[in-house]
Amino acid sequence: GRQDTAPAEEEPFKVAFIYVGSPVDYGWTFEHDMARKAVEAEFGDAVETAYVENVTVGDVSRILNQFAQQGYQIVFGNSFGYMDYMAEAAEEYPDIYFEHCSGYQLGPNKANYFGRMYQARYLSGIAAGAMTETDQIGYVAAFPIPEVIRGINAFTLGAQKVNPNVQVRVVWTNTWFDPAREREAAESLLDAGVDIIAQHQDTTEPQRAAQDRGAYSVGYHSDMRSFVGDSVLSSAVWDFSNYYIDRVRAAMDGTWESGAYWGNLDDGVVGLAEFSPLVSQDVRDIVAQEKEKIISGAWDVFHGPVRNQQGEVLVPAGTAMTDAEMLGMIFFVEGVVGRID
Amino acid sequence: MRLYFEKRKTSSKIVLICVPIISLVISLILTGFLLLVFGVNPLATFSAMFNGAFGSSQNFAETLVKAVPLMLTGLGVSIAFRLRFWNIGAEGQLVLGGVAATWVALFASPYIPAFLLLPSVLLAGALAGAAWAGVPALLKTRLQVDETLTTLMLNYVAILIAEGLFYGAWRDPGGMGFPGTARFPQAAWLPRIYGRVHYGLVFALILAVVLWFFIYHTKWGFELHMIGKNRTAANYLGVNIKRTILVSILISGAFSGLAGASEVAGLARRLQEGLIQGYGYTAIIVAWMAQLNPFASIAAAILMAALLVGGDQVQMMMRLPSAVGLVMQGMILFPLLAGSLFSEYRLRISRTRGEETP
Amino acid sequence: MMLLVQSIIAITIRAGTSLVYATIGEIYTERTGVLNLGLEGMMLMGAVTAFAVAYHTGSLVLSLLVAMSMGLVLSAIHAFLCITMRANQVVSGLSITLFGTGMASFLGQRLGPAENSFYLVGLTSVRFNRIAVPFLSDIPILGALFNQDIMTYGMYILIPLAWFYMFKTKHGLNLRSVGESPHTADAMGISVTKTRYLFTIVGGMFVSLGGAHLSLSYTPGWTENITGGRGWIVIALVIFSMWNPARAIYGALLFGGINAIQFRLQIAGAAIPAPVLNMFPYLATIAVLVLVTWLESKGKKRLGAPAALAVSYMREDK
Amino acid sequence: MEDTMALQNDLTPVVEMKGITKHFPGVTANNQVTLKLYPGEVLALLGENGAGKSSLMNVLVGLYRQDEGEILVRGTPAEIHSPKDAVQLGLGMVHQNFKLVETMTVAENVVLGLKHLDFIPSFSEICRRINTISRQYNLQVDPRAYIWQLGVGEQQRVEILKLIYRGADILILDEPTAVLTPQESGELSRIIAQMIDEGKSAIFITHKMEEIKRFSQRVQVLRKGETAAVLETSKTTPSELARLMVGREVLFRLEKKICCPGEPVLEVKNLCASNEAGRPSLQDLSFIIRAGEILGIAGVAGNGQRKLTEVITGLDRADSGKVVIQGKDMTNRTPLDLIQSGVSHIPPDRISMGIVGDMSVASNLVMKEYRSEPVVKRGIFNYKEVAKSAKEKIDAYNISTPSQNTEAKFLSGGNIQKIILAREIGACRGLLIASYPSRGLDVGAMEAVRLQLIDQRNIGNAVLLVSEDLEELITVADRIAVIYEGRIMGEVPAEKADIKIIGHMMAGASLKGAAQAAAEAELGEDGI
Ligand SMILES: Nc1ncnc2c1ncn2[C@@H]1O[C@H](COP(=O)(O)OP(=O)(O)OP(=O)(O)O)[C@@H](O)[C@H]1O
Ligand SMILES: Nc1ncnc2c1ncn2[C@@H]1O[C@H](COP(=O)(O)OP(=O)(O)OP(=O)(O)O)[C@@H](O)[C@H]1O
Ligand SMILES: [Mg+2]
Ligand SMILES: [Mg+2]
Repeated sequence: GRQDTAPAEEEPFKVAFIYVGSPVDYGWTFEHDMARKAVEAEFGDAVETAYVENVTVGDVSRILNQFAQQGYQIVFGNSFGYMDYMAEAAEEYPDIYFEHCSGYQLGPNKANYFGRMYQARYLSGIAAGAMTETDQIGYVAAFPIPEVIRGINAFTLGAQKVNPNVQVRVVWTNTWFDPAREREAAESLLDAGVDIIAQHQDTTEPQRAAQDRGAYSVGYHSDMRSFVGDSVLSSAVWDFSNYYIDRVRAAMDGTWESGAYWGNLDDGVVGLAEFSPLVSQDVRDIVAQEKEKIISGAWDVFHGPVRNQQGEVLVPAGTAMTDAEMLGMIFFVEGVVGRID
Repeated sequence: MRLYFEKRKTSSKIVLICVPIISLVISLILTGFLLLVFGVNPLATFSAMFNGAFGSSQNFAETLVKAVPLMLTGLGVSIAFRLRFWNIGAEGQLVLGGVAATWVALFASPYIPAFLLLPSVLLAGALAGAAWAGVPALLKTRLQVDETLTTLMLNYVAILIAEGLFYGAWRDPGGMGFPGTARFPQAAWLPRIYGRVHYGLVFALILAVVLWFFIYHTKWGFELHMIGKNRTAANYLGVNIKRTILVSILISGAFSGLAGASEVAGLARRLQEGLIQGYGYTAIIVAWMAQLNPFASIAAAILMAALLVGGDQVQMMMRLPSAVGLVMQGMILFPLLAGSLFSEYRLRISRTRGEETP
Repeated sequence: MMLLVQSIIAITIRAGTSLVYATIGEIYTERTGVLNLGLEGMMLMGAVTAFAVAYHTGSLVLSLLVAMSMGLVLSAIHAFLCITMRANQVVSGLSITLFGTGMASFLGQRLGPAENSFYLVGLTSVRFNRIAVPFLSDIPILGALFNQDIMTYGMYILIPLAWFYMFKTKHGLNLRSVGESPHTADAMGISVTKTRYLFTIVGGMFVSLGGAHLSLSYTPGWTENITGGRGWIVIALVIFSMWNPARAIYGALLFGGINAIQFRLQIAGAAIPAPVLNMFPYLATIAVLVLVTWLESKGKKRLGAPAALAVSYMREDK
Repeated sequence: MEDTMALQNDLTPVVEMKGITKHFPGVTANNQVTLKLYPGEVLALLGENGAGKSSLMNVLVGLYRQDEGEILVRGTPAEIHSPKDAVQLGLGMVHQNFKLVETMTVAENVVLGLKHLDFIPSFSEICRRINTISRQYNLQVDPRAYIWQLGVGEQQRVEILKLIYRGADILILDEPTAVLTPQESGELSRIIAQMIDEGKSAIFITHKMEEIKRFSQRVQVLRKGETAAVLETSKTTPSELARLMVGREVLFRLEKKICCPGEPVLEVKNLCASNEAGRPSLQDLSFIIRAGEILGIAGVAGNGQRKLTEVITGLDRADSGKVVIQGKDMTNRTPLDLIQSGVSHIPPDRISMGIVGDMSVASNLVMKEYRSEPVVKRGIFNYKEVAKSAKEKIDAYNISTPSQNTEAKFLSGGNIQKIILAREIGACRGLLIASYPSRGLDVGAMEAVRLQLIDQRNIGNAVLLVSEDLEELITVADRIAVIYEGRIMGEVPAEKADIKIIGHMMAGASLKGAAQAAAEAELGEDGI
């Protein structure tokens, strides 16, 4: 348990992170670690942070226990699989705050948070749709789960916004992290005639493969343009800094409250990285316009009409998908070429 | 003067105990130097490690949790290795055991009375592990197909099957589409003894005793020795080699399958990513450290688990990347490997003829 | 269609290059009777150091040399443990893999430039680029073989050379005898220890070269686990090639090619679920091995496994 | 003991080993052994199993390092650290257990490790040279054949070819005749004589008295690792040598009761079988053995003996024909079925088949009994019974071992053979098959083995004795059948057997033809 008696000025507030990947993956965990660093920068000596990387679900309980024993006061976990274990720990350690990314379970001292990445995906799709010359865009995707599918659909809708003929071709790699396979998948798509590569993976390899072949790409997770080059038109990026800083501050102040948080473009949890100079001003304008529309709350990506691959209208015009429907999305919208098995 | 190794005629108990201890000390010294090079305090690191693994009853319980699958797979692998059947497929057998257990727990449960559900779950796991090991065993005994390759390849296939299921067909309908199956019904949970330590530990201990008895006190064990040490002679002496190998490898696979079943039923209570952790490979190290002895396998599994668990503590306390844990595991094994020579040989010093002739 | 075939060939060869280097290295090691399961670790160390050197010096030659020296050091540890200390070769190899994997990942976080907080991840450096051979690369379909990087061209030369050295030269004869019957080799005046050390180390250097090809050409740059388990695949490929360097190419093509094909099948809309397609290379390897074993047993031929593989040798042992 | 030969006193020995001591854990293989080999002579080295003959020679060729003592080659001290050094000094050895790489061809084996071999050896050239040597010395081998395709006799020839090809001029032959037919060992003595004429010298290890006479000028006897005597061959007798070797008088003739055969125990009817390559190795082979008699099978190794015993014991399969044991058809049954029907088998290859070297002596002794009480009760071992049974056998067969728990591989060849004998005879219930049971054994051990076989006959078991040692067949067997290329060439009663006639049958002559040839050869031999 936590030592409530210790004077706050001397004892730093201890913040723990459990990462599913490595902070140097330049993908999902990297973004969380950037946010951790932002917390350190914000509070200086007043906080102390620690993380354990590459944590598989079987080890979560133990690591939570170890953190608890060492007096950590708030724990962030960045994988869906951690949910049950964080919930158990939350009951066992009522004095510690638990923040779980991407789940849905809640408790008095356990909150969850995530981001509406599909909004950023939609915007990045616009850039891709405008830039493709073959009207074929490739999408290297890890596993057919709703989170990935939602991204593909949003991206496709964005591309269609500016280019109604566009097709998005999907290849499943069945791995989150394997540079060579990701490259091979991207190359296969390029051979099939796509001229832009998008992805939902944990490395920058699809982007590099595209660049090697003189094709454009759209990044994900972090601003991949800084690693790969201007062939990356833009990237749909995460930024948890503000959320983490807010939550740590709340925990320190004692104003922390449980809740489910789904950050959006407005909060900056999701966003679009800077454009490559190759992207024309027209495109940037459209993106800006669409971003405004979403931020204003007047419209969101999955507002009707949304058609599936067979052309059936799943979301009639004038209605919107609920959050629950979006979270369970397992169909492709019209314009996606690929299968969900 | 000449230094040379000479084979021991009888094994010395003192040496058997001292060599690993001395090797371990050397390991710690070497690892310490490496840590100094990395710029961290070795003593603090070691104490963090030790504390993480054994520091409290809770920590020790967690070490045991990690050790259980290593015990079971280690025991299983040791059976195969006794026969010089290089089963490096414990990983796949474990994973498939978990898959089968999940199938029973989630999809066959309506047809099974509650009190029989848990036994069925565990049995299904063991059977699936056995079946998965049976394929290479059959290929080996019928067609002489190299088992190293087949067991290794089947690991990948098993993992892909499991992933295909928990990412796809078996995904929890109530799980917002995230990977992983639904939770098992409570009747399929493997009860826990202390903390998260589940009854898999008891199985491992009982099986170690049973296995020890079988290996050293039964006909089957005797034949295992004969086949493992001279196959031609065993054949000539009337041992049914193919059948013994097949049966033994099925049992070997069943141990790993049971490990998988008890992991899903005892810890996660659902099938998800965490089952795939490379236990099958660590099991080989465990079996070797134990010199294929069942009791020593239990101890070796705890030691390896302590290294894994302690490694996380080191990350936390010393702010080192998880890679350092791997490096330390390697560093600890090197001197142990080198030291293994001394249990069979002794270092002798003799004067050569060169010095004797005037 | 022709373009499709050509591109499949191109990517297959490229994907296969690192596998071929490592497979040939391991074949040499195993032919002398030493089993080295440390490939994954050695490939990773080769990949990370090759990239670090390329990044800091811009010299590809130097980076290959450094990568090879990593293979040298790790396989020398393995050789010392297995040959001199007669340790269990399987466990020694696993330890090398643990150590090498950890060390590579650690170095990847320490060898980078200060601007990138000493990380190597996310950087780009000089790399092997594809060089089209004039005329040859214009041949339809087979032209794909002649638009590759230097290491791949090196592979074309390496395969016949490695085969020739092993089966046609006196050193090849001697090294094979060491793996088949160390007692005989020793009695015939061949130093078992020296031969095993030499080819364990040389083999290790080739394995690391395979790793270097990943970070300098195939997936240029450093990412943790860049090998994605290729070290283990190589173990399988060695068996698959029946310890014959000339056959190393088949396994490499199978593994390199099947991914290329399965992704294209997905794109073409094949009605096979992706996980099943992904299992294909593994199942195909088993199937081919079963077939080859069966054929060889029909033909009463001896299989290629060195008789003394993973058995340590001591002269005065009975 | 030193310098028994005044004649050679002024000559420098080509090899001089001084005060060689070699310890192994638990045994001293050689203790202060001195040995001199003079140019142009053949020195026979004689001694019981485990006397330290092979160890001494292994020290000489650099395979073992002596703990004490020095070696001079051609008068200069030689540092022989490895076989390589030995090869350079012109030392060449044919080892007791052949040093051949099975998966390589004869030619490859012959040039293996040669220092002056071309970087890219031309095997057509090498084969030509091998063929030349083959003709010169009358050593027939196909240089392109793989070793695994060859019989033991042929492998022996390859070993000798190796020595000649590599130009060794100090030859060490460790029991080279153990696997040869009388004709072949005659050939060998001719080859050795030819090489000695060319100025080479040789050390020849054997257990056979008559070979010592035939091959050597001097003989050195080792006993328990020490030199018992160095004698001139012409001035000694077999019985003196035997006494020196064993330390007591030895019987050479075996007392044998008259044979009174009973019911047929083993009936082999029209047996056919083929080898790995599909060629016939047993052709329409038939014979009967009755209770209380010993049938000897004579023949050159590689003529189907191994196949025959393996088919009978279930280790191999027959293509057609029948094996009937005690009235029951046991064709192509499993080894276990045959064990259970009372068949015991002393295999030809004691180390790789007869024992499990890594298990204890006691375990090896009960490997036939562990399926039944009292050693095993309801599948569970009774270690007390194991120890008891083992102790009985160790005592009964006089097996010399440090303890029951010593791993069997540490015992000498003779004692390993005794373990097998003890186990197999203990389990014998009707038929005992013995393949080369005394091969490579010293006189004492050999006698013990033969007596045991006769004993089995006397108590009413049928014995099938496969041997190349005609002396043994004649003294032990009741009837002798000769096998050639998988066929029985003829059968003679032992008491009427003539070594020369059998020798010719072993080379493929029919009974009649052999008798003729033997008569002619008699004339020819007188001429030498
Ligand atoms: N089940 C058994 N029944 C009878 N004898 C046995 C049995 N198991 C082992 N032995 C014998 O007892 C001796 C000691 O057994 P032990 O298993 O310790 O030998 P070991 O060589 O150390 O075997 P391992 O290394 O495989 O454990 C061995 O030589 C063996 O022959
Ligand atoms: N490599 C070895 N390790 C342990 N002991 C050995 C070794 N070689 C020989 N010995 C032992 O040394 C002694 C002498 O053995 P050696 O082989 O020299 O006898 P030998 O006279 O050649 O007998 P044989 O006629 O059976 O061949 C034996 O007790 C044997 O067990
Ligand atoms: Mg032991
Ligand atoms: Mg000998």
